[in-house]
Amino acid sequence: MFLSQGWCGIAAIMSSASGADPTNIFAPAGTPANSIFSLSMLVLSVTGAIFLVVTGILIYVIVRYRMRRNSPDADQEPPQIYGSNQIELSWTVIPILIVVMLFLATTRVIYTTEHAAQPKDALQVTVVAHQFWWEYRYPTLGIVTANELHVPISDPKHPMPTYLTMSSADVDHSFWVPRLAGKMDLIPNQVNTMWIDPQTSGLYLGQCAQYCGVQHAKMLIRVYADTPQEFAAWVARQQQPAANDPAVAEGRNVFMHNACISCHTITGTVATGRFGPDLTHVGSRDTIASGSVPNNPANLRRFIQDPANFKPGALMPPMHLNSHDLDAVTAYLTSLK
Amino acid sequence: MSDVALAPGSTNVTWNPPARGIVGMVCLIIAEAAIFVIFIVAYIYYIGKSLSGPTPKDVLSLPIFTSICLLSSSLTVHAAVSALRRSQQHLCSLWLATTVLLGGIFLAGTAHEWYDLIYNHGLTIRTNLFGTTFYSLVGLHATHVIVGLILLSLALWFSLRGQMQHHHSEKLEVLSLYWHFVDAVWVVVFLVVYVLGR
Amino acid sequence: MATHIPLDEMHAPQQMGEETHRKLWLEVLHDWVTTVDHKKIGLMYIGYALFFLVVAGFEALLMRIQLAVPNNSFVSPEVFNGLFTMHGTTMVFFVGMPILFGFGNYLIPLMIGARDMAFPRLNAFSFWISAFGGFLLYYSYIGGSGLYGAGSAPDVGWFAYAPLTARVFSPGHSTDYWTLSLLLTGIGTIGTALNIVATIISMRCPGMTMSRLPLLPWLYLVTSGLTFVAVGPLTAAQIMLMLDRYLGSHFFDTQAGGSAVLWMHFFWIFGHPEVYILVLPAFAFANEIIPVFSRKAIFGYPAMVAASVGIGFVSLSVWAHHMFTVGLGPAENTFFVLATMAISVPTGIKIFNWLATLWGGKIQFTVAMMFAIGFLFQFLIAGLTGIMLSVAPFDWQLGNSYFVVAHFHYVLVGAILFMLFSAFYYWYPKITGHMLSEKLGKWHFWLFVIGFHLTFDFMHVPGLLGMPRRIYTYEADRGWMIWNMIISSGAVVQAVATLLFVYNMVISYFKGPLAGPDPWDAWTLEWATSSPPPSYNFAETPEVSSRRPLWDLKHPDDPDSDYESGPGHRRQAKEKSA
Amino acid sequence: MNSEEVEFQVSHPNQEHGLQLPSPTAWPVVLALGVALLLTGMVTSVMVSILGLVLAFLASVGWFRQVLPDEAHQPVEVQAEPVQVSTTRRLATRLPEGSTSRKIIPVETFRITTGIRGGIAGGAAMAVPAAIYSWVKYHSIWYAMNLLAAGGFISWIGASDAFLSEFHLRGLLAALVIHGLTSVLVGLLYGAMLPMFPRYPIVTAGFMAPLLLTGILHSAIAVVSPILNDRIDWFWFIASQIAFGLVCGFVVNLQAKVRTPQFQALPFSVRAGIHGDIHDRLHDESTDSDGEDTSR
Repeated sequence: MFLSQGWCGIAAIMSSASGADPTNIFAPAGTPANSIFSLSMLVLSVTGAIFLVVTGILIYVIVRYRMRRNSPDADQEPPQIYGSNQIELSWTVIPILIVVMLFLATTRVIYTTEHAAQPKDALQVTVVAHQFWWEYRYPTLGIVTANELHVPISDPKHPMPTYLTMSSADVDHSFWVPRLAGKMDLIPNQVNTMWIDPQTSGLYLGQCAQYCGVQHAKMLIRVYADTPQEFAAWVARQQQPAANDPAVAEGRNVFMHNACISCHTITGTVATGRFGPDLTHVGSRDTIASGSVPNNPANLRRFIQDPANFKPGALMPPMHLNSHDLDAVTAYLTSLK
Repeated sequence: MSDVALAPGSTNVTWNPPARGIVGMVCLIIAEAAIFVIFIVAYIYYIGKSLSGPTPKDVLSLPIFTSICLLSSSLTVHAAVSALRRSQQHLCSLWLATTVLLGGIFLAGTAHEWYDLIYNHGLTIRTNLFGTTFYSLVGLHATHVIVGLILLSLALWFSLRGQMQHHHSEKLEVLSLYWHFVDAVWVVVFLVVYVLGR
Repeated sequence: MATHIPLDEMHAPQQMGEETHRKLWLEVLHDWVTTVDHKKIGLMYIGYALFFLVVAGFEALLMRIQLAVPNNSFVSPEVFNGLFTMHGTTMVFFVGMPILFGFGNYLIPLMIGARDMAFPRLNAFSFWISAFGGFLLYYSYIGGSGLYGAGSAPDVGWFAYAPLTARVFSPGHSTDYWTLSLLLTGIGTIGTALNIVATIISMRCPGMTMSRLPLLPWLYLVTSGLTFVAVGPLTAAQIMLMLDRYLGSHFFDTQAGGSAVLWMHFFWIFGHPEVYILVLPAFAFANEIIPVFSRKAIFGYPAMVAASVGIGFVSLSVWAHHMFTVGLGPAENTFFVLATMAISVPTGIKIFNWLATLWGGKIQFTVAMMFAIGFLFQFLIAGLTGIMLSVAPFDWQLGNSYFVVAHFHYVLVGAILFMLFSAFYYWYPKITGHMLSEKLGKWHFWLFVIGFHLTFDFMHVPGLLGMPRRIYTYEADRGWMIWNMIISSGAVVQAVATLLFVYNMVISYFKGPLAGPDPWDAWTLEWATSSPPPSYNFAETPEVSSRRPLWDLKHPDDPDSDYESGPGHRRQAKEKSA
Repeated sequence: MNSEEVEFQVSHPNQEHGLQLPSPTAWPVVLALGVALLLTGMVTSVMVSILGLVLAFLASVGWFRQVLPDEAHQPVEVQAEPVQVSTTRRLATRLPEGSTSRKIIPVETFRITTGIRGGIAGGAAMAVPAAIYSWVKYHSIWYAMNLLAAGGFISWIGASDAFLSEFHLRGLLAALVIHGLTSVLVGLLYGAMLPMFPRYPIVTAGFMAPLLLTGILHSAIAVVSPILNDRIDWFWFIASQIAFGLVCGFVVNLQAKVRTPQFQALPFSVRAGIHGDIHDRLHDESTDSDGEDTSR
């Protein structure tokens, strides 16, 4: 029991790391996560060594010096020792030396991560956290999207990191995609920055890591690391104005004549609200409700009917649309590819 | 045999631990100081961060006279304690009365300042960050002055009735420690609010 | 059920003394309500803390049931958020602090040979105002919309980050309950801490210089000093929050230029020393219990005192290691990394000194000692995970994850609660006059160890797999389920073990063998009076000449005083040997 | 808030009519309730606050009248039943006291300054091979120093060899701090621990310890200081480590005269001072102890 400590657990996870666990901090896929990983291995081996030594001494002591009932001097007090300057000094100085070493290593990683020089062609993304969803704005590309962040992969030979400039519209949140980087808080009235550079394409998951209210648990993050071609295609699609398919004109009408427009934006229409996610290309996203359910007409319909179906406590109120209008709006939103 | 423990009645040890009243008051002062530090840090942190007026420069004037009154009351309360130590009850009453009077003048000065700020300058606790931090910090200090004045008035009352004896001088000293603390805090508050913050 | 036990226990000593005519129930109650006796107040603190321990433990169980499987809907998100807020707040303010102050109240005057605390009435006042604070917090379940929908229980987390606590984001009174009850206990806490410091400084019996003070009072001195330095900022921050919520000021109002980070600073200036406030008394118990059951004097007394004082001071400058992800900037982060790592040095000294105390001793494996050894082992691990978290980049990954939850529960349960159990087994005979059953105690120990390790060892893992804390549910595809299942099952085992402990306390009170004044053959003054001690503690004020006065009495031919510092004593020793 | 009670307890412990203890009082609990209700009113209704205020006021007056002008006490009967303090455990040999109170072993151990002196001497000695290496390889004695300093300067991570060969004041200061601190610490450690390894101090200090340290550093250096890792020459590194160990060990060894034959015969834990059970092993040798062994 005693020995089944975290160390064994850690070893177990690390061996099964790569595929199974999408948010494993020991399966880094970007530079910041990588440098944290190698630092953490140093820390783990230092603490592991200390653990083994001290536990070894503890076990030796309690076995060797246990009271033996049948020994001839069982009723005798052991010799009284009050202390020893030399040994106490030793176990003061050794920890100090270890601390100095760890401190130097830590300082270096702090500075190389927080003070990294920014390449000129780095992609800039502004992240605004809301209760309980993420707004991503690409100021240089003129794109606004929500909950699903697309970034290009970064080849170590031609680094193409993405710099996130982060703030919050309401309360504190925290952006955490464990395989890409450590977390960074998003705080109202304060601007923080961090950077990520995924090196293989794919989907990286994460979620809000600072308690932000009722729906904190469902404030999920999806980062899509695209190849340069995929990313260019995605950018081109997102830069299009909102689709205007006559087949769904009825749903469009319902949308524009309800309270939807006071919270949501669809470019090129009267909907210019800012409280909720931008819906210009909502149909192109894989998920809705900040990543908690797949984006298909059935889910979308249930969500519009009452967001509490998927996210109890979400700030969007139930819209009280009749069944026909629901279908129409769902069709309209699905068409916004 | 003198080193055997628990020996009753072996009174060759001189044993004078510090008086508990003094120790308790010092502890209380440390705790109160921690509270004040937080309010002062908040004040300094928010200097110049208000999004709208009025600013300290517009509305604050130096309360020199009332500050002198408050600071000199530290001397008078000290005089009261030493009078009681010498068993001069009447002198003690006189000094206590002076202290209460000086403290009262300070409090009246603060009240007048607040009245002026609220009604003539429209600065309330909700106006801006300056109002928020100013009223809370100065108000916290004024609350301590009020508590001190109540206790000093009680002491004065007992003193006038002749119930304050020589053996109460330690209690009065404990009270005077509190009053000295309130004065010392004012020095800091004065520097932060009226000098640094203006 | 379990909650009545402490009360029974508390009434008991009174009935013992009054064998001739049994007092009416109301009279007994009157005695307890009006008492200024440090022992009764200490027991009330302990009883009250045990009551809330059961309550908050129950809340933890509910949370673990909810988290056992992904996408569970056992409780609603609102209720879950209330549960973790109340669990944290209760455990820190209404279990941890009171139970430690309870032991302090009971033991310190006995250990320093005093009749009572320095300010007995203030002592009673401090207890009652803390107690009312706890009741006010739980009244929130009835206030607001009533029990249905969980009333208006606070749901902002125990560190209540601004601006989630602002009126805009937290309408109603839920946050007010939190603030007001913390203000009330804050007053009580400062009062008791002040009382303990004044008692230790001013009420020591003759001969007990600071260098002869037993380590328990010494550590309580540090912890109490830390208390009023740390609780002051908390009180100040609460006042500001009240001003914001009631008078519309803008301390933490980000819309008006206020700062959310300022609250974090203020809270953690309190919050981190608070951890040491809670853990130092656990060290204090270890410092008394480990030597007695090793049959040796504590190893390196001066180093232990220095390390404790050092921890006290350094702990005041480490608070922002809770804020590595806030964006303080590299220089600030570096400073707090260094300060935090520095604290591991005195902590290491303590662990090594305890090991050296065991070394060469004759270790008796009483239940108290088993819990103390469990404490040593678990505190070591808690310290090592603490070092991992102090490495800021590692913390960017681990912070606010379940790894952190596992780490601080390792401190709070693995170290502090284990040492508290140890203290119960050690001092229960003194308090009641009866021994606790060792057999039941061993069952309790092993069950609790198994439950503890099931829960908190495996709780590190989901943190490493990216599971943030304070989420009411989680996605099925993250690979967290198996770990959460194990964690939840361990929680049940712990609950069973705790019930066994409560049962042991009840049954032993009635059936346990009589303890006598000194069942452990111990060395500090509390064992020099009868069990339970009379209201006046000592008929005659004792006088001491070493750190272990009872050792000197038991071995007059070889007293400790010959071996402790002080020129006078050394001279005496030389004369004696000459 | 007076000291009467304290003086009373100390100077008159034995009273005919028992002892005086503070009398029970309800005012603290009433005051606490009053204050609690006062605040509770903020979340319930104003009437609760008013009730709380009244209670608090009454209780303050009541409390005040109890302690002023003099505190209320009540006598308590003393049950004269003296508590026996005794033990059945016998005494073991205690190690005799040395010249200072915490000295256990009857030998001279080091003084703290010894270790510091050794550390400084060793640190100076260590700089010599480092400078030679720099001169041989880069024709500049500053190279090794700057390399060490780069561990503390993040901006130097990509620095070139030419840059590292120049003299930089910042580099000198950083290297001095890092090198000085670690040298003194390791020196202290030598001072404390060499007496525990009395048999071959020079071998231990001069070769074993440096090799051990190099091994640890070798595995950790990539994370601690990548720039050092890229350029380090392990042969010269070990050379300078051994220079440190030999000089520091020598200096410490000069001053700590602990290697009496009797001391060398002691087991490690006794030499370290954490164990006192020398009786089993040394009972034939007269150790001049003042506590007699009662077990035989």
